[in-house]
Amino acid sequence: MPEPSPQKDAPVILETRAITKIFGGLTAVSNFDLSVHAGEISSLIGPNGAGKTTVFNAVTGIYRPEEGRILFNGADITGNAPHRIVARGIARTFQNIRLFAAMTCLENVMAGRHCRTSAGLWASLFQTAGQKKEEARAVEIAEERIRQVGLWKARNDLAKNIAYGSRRMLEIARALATDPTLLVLDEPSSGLNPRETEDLMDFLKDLIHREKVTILLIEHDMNMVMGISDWVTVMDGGQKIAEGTPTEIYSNPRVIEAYLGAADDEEN
Amino acid sequence: MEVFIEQIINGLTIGSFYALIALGYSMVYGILKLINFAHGDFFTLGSYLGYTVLVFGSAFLTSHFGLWGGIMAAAAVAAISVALVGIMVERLAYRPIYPTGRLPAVVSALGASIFLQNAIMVVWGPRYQAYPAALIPNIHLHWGGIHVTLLQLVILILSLVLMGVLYYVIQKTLFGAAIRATALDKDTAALMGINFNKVIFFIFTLGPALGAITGVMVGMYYRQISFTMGWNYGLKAFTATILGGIGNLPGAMFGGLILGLLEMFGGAYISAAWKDVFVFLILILVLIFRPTGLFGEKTAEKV
Amino acid sequence: MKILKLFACVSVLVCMGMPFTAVAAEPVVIGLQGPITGPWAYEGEMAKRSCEIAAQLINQKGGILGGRMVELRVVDDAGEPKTGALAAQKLVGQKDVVAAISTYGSSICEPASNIYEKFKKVNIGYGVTAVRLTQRGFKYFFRTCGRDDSQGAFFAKAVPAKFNAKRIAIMHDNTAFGKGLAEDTKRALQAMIDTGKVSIVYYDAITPGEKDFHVTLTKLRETKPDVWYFTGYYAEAALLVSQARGIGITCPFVGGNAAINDEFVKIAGLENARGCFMTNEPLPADLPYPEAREFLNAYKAKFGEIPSSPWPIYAADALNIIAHAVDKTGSTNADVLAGYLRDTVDGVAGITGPIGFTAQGDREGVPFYLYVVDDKGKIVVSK
Amino acid sequence: MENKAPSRFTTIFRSGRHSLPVILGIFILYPFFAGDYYIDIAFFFGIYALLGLSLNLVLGEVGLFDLGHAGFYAIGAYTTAILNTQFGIPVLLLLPVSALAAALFAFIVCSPIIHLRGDYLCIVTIGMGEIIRLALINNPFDLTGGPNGVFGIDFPGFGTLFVIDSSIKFYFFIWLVVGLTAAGLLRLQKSRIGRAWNYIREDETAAGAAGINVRSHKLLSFVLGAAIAGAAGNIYAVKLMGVSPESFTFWESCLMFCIVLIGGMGSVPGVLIGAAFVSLFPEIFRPFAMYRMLVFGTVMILMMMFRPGGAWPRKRGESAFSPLPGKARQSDA
Repeated sequence: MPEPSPQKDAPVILETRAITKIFGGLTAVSNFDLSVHAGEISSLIGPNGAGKTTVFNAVTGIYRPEEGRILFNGADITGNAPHRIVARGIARTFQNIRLFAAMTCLENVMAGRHCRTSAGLWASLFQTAGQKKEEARAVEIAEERIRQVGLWKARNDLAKNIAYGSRRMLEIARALATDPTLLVLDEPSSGLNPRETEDLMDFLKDLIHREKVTILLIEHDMNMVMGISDWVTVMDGGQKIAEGTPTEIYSNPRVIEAYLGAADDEEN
Repeated sequence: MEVFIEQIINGLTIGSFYALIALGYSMVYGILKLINFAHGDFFTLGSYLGYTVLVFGSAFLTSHFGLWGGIMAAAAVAAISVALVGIMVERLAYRPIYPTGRLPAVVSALGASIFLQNAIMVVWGPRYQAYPAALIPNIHLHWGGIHVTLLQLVILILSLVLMGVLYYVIQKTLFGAAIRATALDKDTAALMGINFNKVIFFIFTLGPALGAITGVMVGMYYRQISFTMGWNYGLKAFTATILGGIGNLPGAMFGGLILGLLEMFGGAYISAAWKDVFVFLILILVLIFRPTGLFGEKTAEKV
Repeated sequence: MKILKLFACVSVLVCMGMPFTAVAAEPVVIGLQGPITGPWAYEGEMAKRSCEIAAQLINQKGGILGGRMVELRVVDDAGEPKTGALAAQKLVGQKDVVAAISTYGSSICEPASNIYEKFKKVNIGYGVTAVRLTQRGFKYFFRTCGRDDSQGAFFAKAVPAKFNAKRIAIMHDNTAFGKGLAEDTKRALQAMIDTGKVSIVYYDAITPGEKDFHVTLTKLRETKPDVWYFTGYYAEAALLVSQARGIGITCPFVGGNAAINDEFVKIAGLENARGCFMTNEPLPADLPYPEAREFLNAYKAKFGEIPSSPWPIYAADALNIIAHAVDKTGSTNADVLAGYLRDTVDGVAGITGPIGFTAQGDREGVPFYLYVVDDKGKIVVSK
Repeated sequence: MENKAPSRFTTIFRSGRHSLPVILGIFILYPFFAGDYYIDIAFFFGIYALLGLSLNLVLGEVGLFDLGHAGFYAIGAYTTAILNTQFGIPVLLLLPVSALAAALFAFIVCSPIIHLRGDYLCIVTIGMGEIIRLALINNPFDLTGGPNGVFGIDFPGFGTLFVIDSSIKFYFFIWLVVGLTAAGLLRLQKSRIGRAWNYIREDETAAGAAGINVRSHKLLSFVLGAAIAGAAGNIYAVKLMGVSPESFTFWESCLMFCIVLIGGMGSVPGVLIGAAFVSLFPEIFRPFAMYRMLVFGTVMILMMMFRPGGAWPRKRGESAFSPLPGKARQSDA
C-alpha cells in the first residue's frame, strides 16, 4: 500500500474547470473537473474512449477546449500553444510513441533542452561564448537524463533502431530534459512487459522523491495504478464518475460497474 | 445577359478539360500521394497519337466508321497506347521509389515528365502540329445571341458522361471501394485481401487513358497542339485536385470546373493578363480558410 | 568515386578550354547563336539552315579574300537569357570566330550583346525588334531586321485609312516582341487619337501557351472594333482567329509580322485564314531581288520548302554582310569591320533588299507591306 | 527516410582530412587555366549552389514542401535591377538590400500559410511563384519592364577602386558568397535552431510537445532561405547586367528541388554535388541538343532509385556534437 499521500495539504498545481471538447457532434469530454496536487502521482483511468487522451491533449495545448478553463499554478493556460505550455513546466509523452526517428537518442533528448536554452540566430551563426557554454551545458544535462533512463550506451544510435521499451524511456527522458514541474504520461506502461513495468514504477516513485515533480498519468495497468498512485480520477463517457485514493476507488461501486465490473470476468 | 451565359459556357468548357485531367491525376495522386507530373505528358502524348491516327488513317477510318466513328477510333487508339505507356512509366520510374517516401518520388515524376516531353519532341518535331480541319465538324449554333459550337456542346456532354461513369465506378462498385480503401490506407487494404498491384494496374491504365482522351478532345477543339502544352495542363490539374481536396475524386471534378469558371471570371471581368494571378490568389485564400481544400474532410490531427 | 568523377569532368573542361593555337585558321569562321532547343526551336532550325545556304552560295562563288571559304559555327542558346550569355561567352572565347550572328528574341540578345560589346566582337541581331537594343550606344551591335516602332508607324499610316476604321482593338501576348510592337503602335496612333480620328477600344494581353481565348474574345466582341491588331506569334494568332470567327467577330484581323505564315493558315484553316491581313517586312516569297531568288531556290533544293518566317532570311543576310565586310576590308579586326558596316555599307544588295545601317546600328530603309491571305491560302501583298 | 550506414566511400573520404585542401586548390587555380566560357559555367554552378543551399534550409532541414522558391530568387534580382537602374544605388550595397527584400516578402506572404501541411503548402508555394512571375511580366506601375525585363545594371565594386566585371572576379565573388553561406549553414546545423528544424521535419507535433515553437521556426527557415535566394538573385542580375522573367520560371523552382533531393536533404556537400549535376550536365551535353533532356530526365529517375537519400546523405551521429568542448565523445559501447 502506498505511504499516506501528502494529498490534501499540498497546493493544487493543475486544475481543469468544466472543460468540454466536441469533435463535430461527438462530445468527447463534457464539463470535466480535475485537480492535481503538487508532489503527488495522480492517475486518470477509465474504459477506452472515455476521453482521457482528449483531456491530456487539452491540458498540453494540442486541442483547444470549447468551454472551461485550465489553470496551472493559478495561471490560465487554456488554448496556449504547446511550446508555451512546455515552457511553463508541463512536459508530456504520447500514447503511441512519437520520437525523432532519423536522429540519435541524444539528439532526441536534446529537444527537451530547447525551451531552456536561448541562443538566437546571431549567437548560433557566430558561435558566441555564451552559445558554446549553453550548448555544452545542454549536452551535459541531456546526457544526465539519458543515463537516468539507462540509455547511455545507445545515445548515438538512431531512435528508430532501439528496442520498444527503450523508446518509452527515451520519450520520458526527453520530457524530463525540459525540467518540468508536472510530468504528463499517456499510458507509459502500454507495451511493456511486467518486469519493465516494475522498473517504470520504481523509476517514477524515485523521481517524485528526488525531484520536485508531480506526475499525472493515464494508465490501464491496474496494479501500476494501485501501486504508485496517490490519487485516482475515473472517467467514463467524457465525464468524471469518481475520484479518491486508490483504496477508495478499488471499492467504489460505480467505478466497478462502469469499469472494473467489465474487468471481473477478465483474467488479470 | 447572353454574354454572361456565353462566358459561363466558355468557362465550363475550359473547366471540363481541367476536370477530366484532374480526374486522371487524382486517381494516381489519391492512392499513392504521388504528384504525377508525367500526367500532363500522357495528355500530350494522347493528343499527338490522336493526331497521327487522324492524319494517316483518316481515309480508312472515315470510310469504315464515318466522321464521328473515325474520331472515336483515334481516341481509342490513343487511350490504349497511352495506358501502356502509363504502366511502363509506373513500373520503371515509380514502383522502385514507393518505399523511399514522398519527396524522392517527386523528383522521379519530374524526370519522367521531362523524358516524355522531350521524347514527344524528338518523335514529332518541335513544330506546332494541327489537327486536320476537314475532319472536324464546324457547326455553329445560335440561341438568342449566344454563340456556341456543336463541338463545345459535344465536349461538355462527353466530359460529364465520363465523369459520371468514373464517379459510378469509384463510388458505387466493389472495385471502386477497393480503390478508395487503398487510397485511405494501403497496408490495411492489402490485409483485407485487396490486391495492391491490381489497383495500381487499374489506376495507371485508366488515369493516363483518361488523360489521352482529353488530349484528343483538346486537339479536336483547338486544333493546335505543341509538345510543351502538357506542362501547363498538368499544373492546372494539380491545382484543381488540391482545390477539390486531396484523394477526393468528385472533389477533383468540381475543382476542375470551378477552376475553369475562375479563369473565365478573371479573364472576362478583370484582365486577361492577370487571369492566372487571380486564380492562384483564390486558391491560396481557399486553403488559408479551409486547409484541406473545398471538399477535403477536415481530419483532426490524430495524436 | 562520385567526387573523382566530378574532377574528371572538370579537368576535361579545362583542357578543352585551351584556345587552339595550332595551325592558322584557313576558313573565315562566322558564329551563329540561336534557339536550337527550347520553345523557339523551330525558328532556330530555320535560321541555321538559312545561314548554311548563304555560306554555301558564297563558297560556290569562290569564297572571300581570294579563295578563303566561309565556315559557319552554330551555338545553341535555348531561347533563355542565362544560356544566351553562355553561348555569347563561348563564341567570344573562340578567337577564330570573326563575328557573330546573334540572336532571336530581344531579352536573350540583351545579355549576349553586352558580352560581345565587352570583348569587342561584331554581333548582328536577326530576330530582335526591341527599340532599346540600339539605344545603348554600342559600337559592335547591328541588326538586319526592322524595329517595332517602324512597324507601328506603318500600321498607323496604312491600316485605319484602308479600313476607314475609327475603333481599333490592339491585343498582344506579353512577350518582349509582342508587347513592344503593341506599345509602339499605340504611340504611333497617339496623334490620330488626339485629333479624335481614331480611338483604341481594347488594349489587353493574352497568356502565351494558352489554348482557350473564348473569354477574352467575347469581351473583345463587345467593344465592337472596326479592326483588330494582334502583335503576337502565329501559334496564338491561328487560335484567336478561328475562335473569333466561331463567336461572331467579323471585323478584319491584322497580325504583326510574326503572326501570319503558312503554319497559321494550316492551323486556322483556310475558311478562317482567308482575308486576314498582316503588316510585315517583305516575305521571302515576295522578295523581288535576284539574290533572294537565288537563295530561295538553293534553300528549296536542299530542304524542299522555303523558310516560313522573315527572321531566318535576316540571319542569312547578316552572314552575307559580314562576309562582304571582311572581303572588302581584307581584315577581321572588329573595329575595322564595325566602322565599315556603319559608315561605308549603303545599299549593298542583300536577300532582303538593299542593306545599310544607321549610326546606332539599325537596319536602314526596311520597307513594310500590308499582306493578305488570298482565297487559295497564299500570302500576297494586298493592294 | 531510410538512412543506411554511410557507404564505404563517404567514410574513406571523410576521414581523409587532406582532401579539403585539394578541393580548395583546384577551385582557386581552375579559373586561371580555363577559358571565359568555362569560368562562366562554374559561375552559374555557383549560382545554383547558392540557390540549392537556400532551398535546403526550407526543404532539406525543415522538410517543407516548397516548389516556388524561384519567386524569392526573382524578387532579389528585380529589387537589384530596379533600385540600381532607377535610383543608381551601388549594386554591392544592394546585395544585403535584395536579401532583405526577399526575406521581408517571405515573411509577409508565408505568415498566413505556414500552418499548411505537405501538398497543400506545395501548391501554395507554386501559386506564389507563378503570381510573382506573372506580376513581373504584367509590369505593374511600369517598374519591372514587363517581358523585356530591366537592363543596364552596373557592375558591383567599391566606386572605381575595385570593380567586379570580369568572369574571374565574378567566379571568386559567387564562390566567396557560397563559401560563407555554407559555413553559416554548417554552424546552424550544429546549433539549437538547426536541431529544432530537424525535429520539426521528423515529427511536427512531437517537436511542439518538446517545447519548440514550430510556427516561428518554420517561418525563420522560409525567411532565411528567401534572403539567400534574394542574394543569389542580386549576383545573377549583376552578372547578366539585366533581368527578364524567362529566368524565374516554375522549372527553375523544380531544378532547385532536384538539387536538394539529388544531393541529399540537409547535407551541405550533397547540395553542392546536386548543384553540379543540375548546372554542369546540360552544358556538357549541350551538343546533343534535343537528346540531352532525355538523358537528364532518365538520370533523375535513376538517382532517386539508387540513392533516394541523395548523393551525399547527411551523416547523423555523435559528429553532430564533436566541435563542443568538454569530455571525449568516444562512446564506450
